[in-house]
Amino acid sequence: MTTIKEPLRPDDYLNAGYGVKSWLLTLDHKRIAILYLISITFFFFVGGFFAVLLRIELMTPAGDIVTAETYNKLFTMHGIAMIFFFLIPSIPAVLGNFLVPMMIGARDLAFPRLNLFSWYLYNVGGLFTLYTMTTGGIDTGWTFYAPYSSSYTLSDPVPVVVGIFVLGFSSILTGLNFLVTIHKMRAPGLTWFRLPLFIWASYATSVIQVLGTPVVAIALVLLGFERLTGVGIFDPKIDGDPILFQHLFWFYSHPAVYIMILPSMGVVSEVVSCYARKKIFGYNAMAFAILGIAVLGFLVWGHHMFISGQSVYAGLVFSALSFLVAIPSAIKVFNWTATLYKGQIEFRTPILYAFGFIGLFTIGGLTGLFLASLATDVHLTDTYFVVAHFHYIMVGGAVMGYLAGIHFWWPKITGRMYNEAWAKFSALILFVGFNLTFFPQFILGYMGMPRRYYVYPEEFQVLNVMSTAGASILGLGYLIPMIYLTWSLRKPKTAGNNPWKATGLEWTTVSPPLTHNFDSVPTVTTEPYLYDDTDDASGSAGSAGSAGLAGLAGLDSSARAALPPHPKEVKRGRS
Amino acid sequence: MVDLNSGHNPDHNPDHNPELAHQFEDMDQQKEAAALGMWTFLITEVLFFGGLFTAYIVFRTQFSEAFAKASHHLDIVLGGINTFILLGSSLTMALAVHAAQEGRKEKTIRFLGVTGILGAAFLVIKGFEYAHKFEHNLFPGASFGYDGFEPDHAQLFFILYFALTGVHAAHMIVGLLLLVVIAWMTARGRFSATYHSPVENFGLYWHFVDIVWIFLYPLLYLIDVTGRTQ
Amino acid sequence: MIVPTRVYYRVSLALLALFILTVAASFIHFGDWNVYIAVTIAVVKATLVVLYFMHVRYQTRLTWIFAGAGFLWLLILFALTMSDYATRS
Amino acid sequence: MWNFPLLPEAASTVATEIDAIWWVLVAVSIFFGAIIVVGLVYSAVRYRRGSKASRAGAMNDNLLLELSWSIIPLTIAMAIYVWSSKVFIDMHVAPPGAMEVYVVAKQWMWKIQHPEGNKEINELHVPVGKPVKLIMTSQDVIHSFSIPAFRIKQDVLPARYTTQWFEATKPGEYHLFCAEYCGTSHSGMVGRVVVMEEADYQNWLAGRRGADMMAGSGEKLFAEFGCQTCHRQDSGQRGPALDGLFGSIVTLSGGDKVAADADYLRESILNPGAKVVKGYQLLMPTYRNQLTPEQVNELVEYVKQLGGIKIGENKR
Repeated sequence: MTTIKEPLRPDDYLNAGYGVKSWLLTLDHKRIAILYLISITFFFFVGGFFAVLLRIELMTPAGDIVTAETYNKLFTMHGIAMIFFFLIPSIPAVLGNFLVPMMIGARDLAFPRLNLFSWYLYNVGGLFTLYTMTTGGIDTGWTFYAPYSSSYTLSDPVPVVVGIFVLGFSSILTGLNFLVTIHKMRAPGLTWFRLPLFIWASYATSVIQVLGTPVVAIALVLLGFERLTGVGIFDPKIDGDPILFQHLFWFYSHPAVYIMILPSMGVVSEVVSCYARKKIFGYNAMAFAILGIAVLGFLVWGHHMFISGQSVYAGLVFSALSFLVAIPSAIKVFNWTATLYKGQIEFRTPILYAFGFIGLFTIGGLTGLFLASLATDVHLTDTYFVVAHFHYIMVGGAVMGYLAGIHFWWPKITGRMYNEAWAKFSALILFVGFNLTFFPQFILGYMGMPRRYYVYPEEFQVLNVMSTAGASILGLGYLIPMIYLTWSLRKPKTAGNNPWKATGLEWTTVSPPLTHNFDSVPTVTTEPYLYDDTDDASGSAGSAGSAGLAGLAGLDSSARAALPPHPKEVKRGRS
Repeated sequence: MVDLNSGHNPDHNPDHNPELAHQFEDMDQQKEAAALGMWTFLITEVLFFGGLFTAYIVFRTQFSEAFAKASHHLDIVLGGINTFILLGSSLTMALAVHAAQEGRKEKTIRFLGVTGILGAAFLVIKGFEYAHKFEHNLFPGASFGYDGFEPDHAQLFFILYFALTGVHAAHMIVGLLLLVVIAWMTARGRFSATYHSPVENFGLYWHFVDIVWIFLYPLLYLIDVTGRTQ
Repeated sequence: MIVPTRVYYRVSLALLALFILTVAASFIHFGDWNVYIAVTIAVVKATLVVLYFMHVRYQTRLTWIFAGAGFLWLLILFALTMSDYATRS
Repeated sequence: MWNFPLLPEAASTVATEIDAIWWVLVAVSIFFGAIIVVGLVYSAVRYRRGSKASRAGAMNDNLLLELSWSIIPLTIAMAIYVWSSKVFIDMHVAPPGAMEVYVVAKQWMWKIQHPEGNKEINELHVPVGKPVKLIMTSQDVIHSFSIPAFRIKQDVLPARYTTQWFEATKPGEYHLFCAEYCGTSHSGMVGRVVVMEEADYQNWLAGRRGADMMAGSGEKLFAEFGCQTCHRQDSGQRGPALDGLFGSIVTLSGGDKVAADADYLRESILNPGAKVVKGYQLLMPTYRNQLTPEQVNELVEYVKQLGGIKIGENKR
């Protein structure tokens, strides 16, 4: 690749201090993002370890390597580690923390101390959960359904409930910080419809975190007290209602899926537009689709409860609303495809992950229709079909998007470039391994294999062996990026300020960025994704690089400065 | 897209206000951000209590008669006094914020003090009510002994009573601790007519806790006053 | 802006009056209507506190939207949950 | 291991209806999935960096396109919604005259009671071609009664009764699963459903009949718990008489009228205060903790019989 030589800046944020204290007491959003990166990676491999054991156990129909009780604990801890401690904080707390202030031209988030505090809360919550994991675990399922979790389980869910309650505050504080920052701290001229879609996605995610998390928090408090006192409102013995727990739980936990997927959608929009060198197709529709998904996401939780004993009427309402989510999702997928059409597509690692995201999210979304539809849901719910569906969304979608983002912004975050060949190889491995793991599970589900089964009828074995084979490829695929990304840190910081020649304010500053992000506050005068090099670069990829950084990134101040600024552009965004 | 020549560098700004955090451009921006942050936090509080109120609606509509009869065991006089106290404390809190906006330190501390005393009085009365419930075995759990109408459903009422008022009281306690901190900061001269966001935002919190009680009193105590047999 | 203290005193008087009204109403038997009356009065009281003590009356549209969003989502939680309970056979 | 089917058996009337929706959804998914994949691959190959393909007329916006890929999926989704909901509602309304079978779930077994008195554990015998209604409750946590070959599944709740129905179309043996996670031996809470020809079923009923029909056991319980002290024609005003009650319309103390169906009978035993008959005081204590779910079922069958209903018949 062509590397543009910029002078290295000794005062980047990684050089702001070297001791442990300079990290643990940092108020810099970029350093906090790194702290989160370390924490969530740890929990990703904890959750992955449990997944490996689950898949090995499921290779044969009988119980082999663990007992039924241990198996139940493994899938519970796998779910808790992956959902609460990896997926929900993954993109918001790592990429969002790093990028939201930079993308809007701010020096930091609005509340840096709260930001650091939220990382500590995350770890306190994590310690409670690790304590339980290392002292026997719990077997309630990550959904904690009453009355099993409140009265019957022999394990003790209280420490985990406390851990997730504390973690919830961490999530709320991150969301609160982003909301205020995006509302109040945008650079002069950066109006709402000039925002990168990643910011829209972070904003919508924050809305969900702020509005949803408190409800699951109070549900878990009530559950914990019910466990401790032996009586509570979910207890059927006194005509309490276990279904009420499901309502309160899913009021958050369904929108939580959108906490995972929306930021990935934001990442994919950035990546697709950059490597297609084309403005995102239908920017306004994309922005409204993000908000639409966030709002509709709150109205559909009952589709987890079609056979729970919820009324038929409520089922009809929730089913109709669930189908509506398909519309903004369809808009997003079609618009990404349309963005690629007649672009100048360069196959770098991030867009390979983005392709993976689009394909797998499409499958995940379409299989969602089967579960939104009432009659088919009766057959498919609580089977492996559901397991496959949400792994397509959360792993095929959210994790692919997360990895796309990590690879896209890695040179910005670290100043280093990773090994492109290894990165492409691992993207391919992950795609193949993922599909081999989870596609057979759709068939298993339609065949009727219930989820959370330790032993199963033997006609399901062939598909389970395929799934386990895929999982071993997938597991390997996740180790490769760990190695080459870590390895890249040994190299000098020569990635350049804008190796992808991308638009966006974060690319206008040095790599790695300065502690205060920008030497001076940028002013924005145009809409995002102005990749206007499409004509002259159509000849050869090589000449695109030499077309000049300034023009590509919209830094050509002589051309842009001629435009008179809009009155709104003079002051920072305050709406 | 970007004009690197405009804007200014705050690190080299000679008239930099020491109260202005580095990430903000000016005091207005900082103040607006703090207020918006507080409102966002209050939204989460609304939904936190919202989960409990949902449970309340679900069970009250199912077991209305049991709830009505169980509510006879709450003391409407003590609850009423507490409502009065909290309304009063909201007034003094508003006056404390007013004094802070005018930059009047002593007056701010005085009104904060009255607010704190009223808040503490609320908690003391609440404590007497709780003690009474414990004495009469109305606390849910193994020792719950209720010989009235539909004891199971009455127990649901008391679970919700303790959950709602307990979470509310916890917010009062946090409020009192914050009040001490705010008063101490005021006394140390940290606030002025131009910078007093913490006082204003603490006021928002206090009023919110008051609003919760505005709903709790009629929904828990005044369910069935006419059905009480005095 | 600074709200004159007389506004606070007037709002307090209104709140006090509504408090007395809600207690008085509870002593009269309206059957099912008692609860609706009580909740309506409470909503009016809460609105007064939000508008005047919490200064929303004098704030930008953004504050209105934020304050409104919290209560809108509360209604979503109530309404969709009750869509189940109210229609169980 | 080489028993390797890829499609589940379809052995109930509703199974074919659900499979029809399933295949339409599969077709819709393949159609839209193919559009996306073809679009992605085509663009990625043809418009790769450096290709000579013309980029003339590249678009950043097209309202008509965007509307069409919003409205077309919406229309399809709504059509499927209406169709699927109709089937779902049918799945919730048992045909009149459906044969009733009681299911009591506990960790980790299924207990089945036939009104004729036959009891089974982890097995359910039913005749082919006859609608069967399951009346289900749990003694502990939430379970879910699932028969994949019939495409039916319904959570089974403690302290509540849920129902589902099916009509088997093929004699044979089918899996019965617990589908809602219920603790350590969740995956062991499985059994089989045996669908038999009507004559075989009658033989099975006769051959395995227990000592009493459910109504008979209920009659003994009725005496054992002293129900007759209040619920007899000659017991004065203490409790309403039960002869001919089932299927009639009852006026409650509040003036409301309700049908005295099985749900009403169960509720009156477990929660007597919920619906008090007009003209009576609430004197009856709850029998929630005195009776097992099986005993409640037997009492209900007995009271139904007092109403002149034939065994296993559901007059609604």
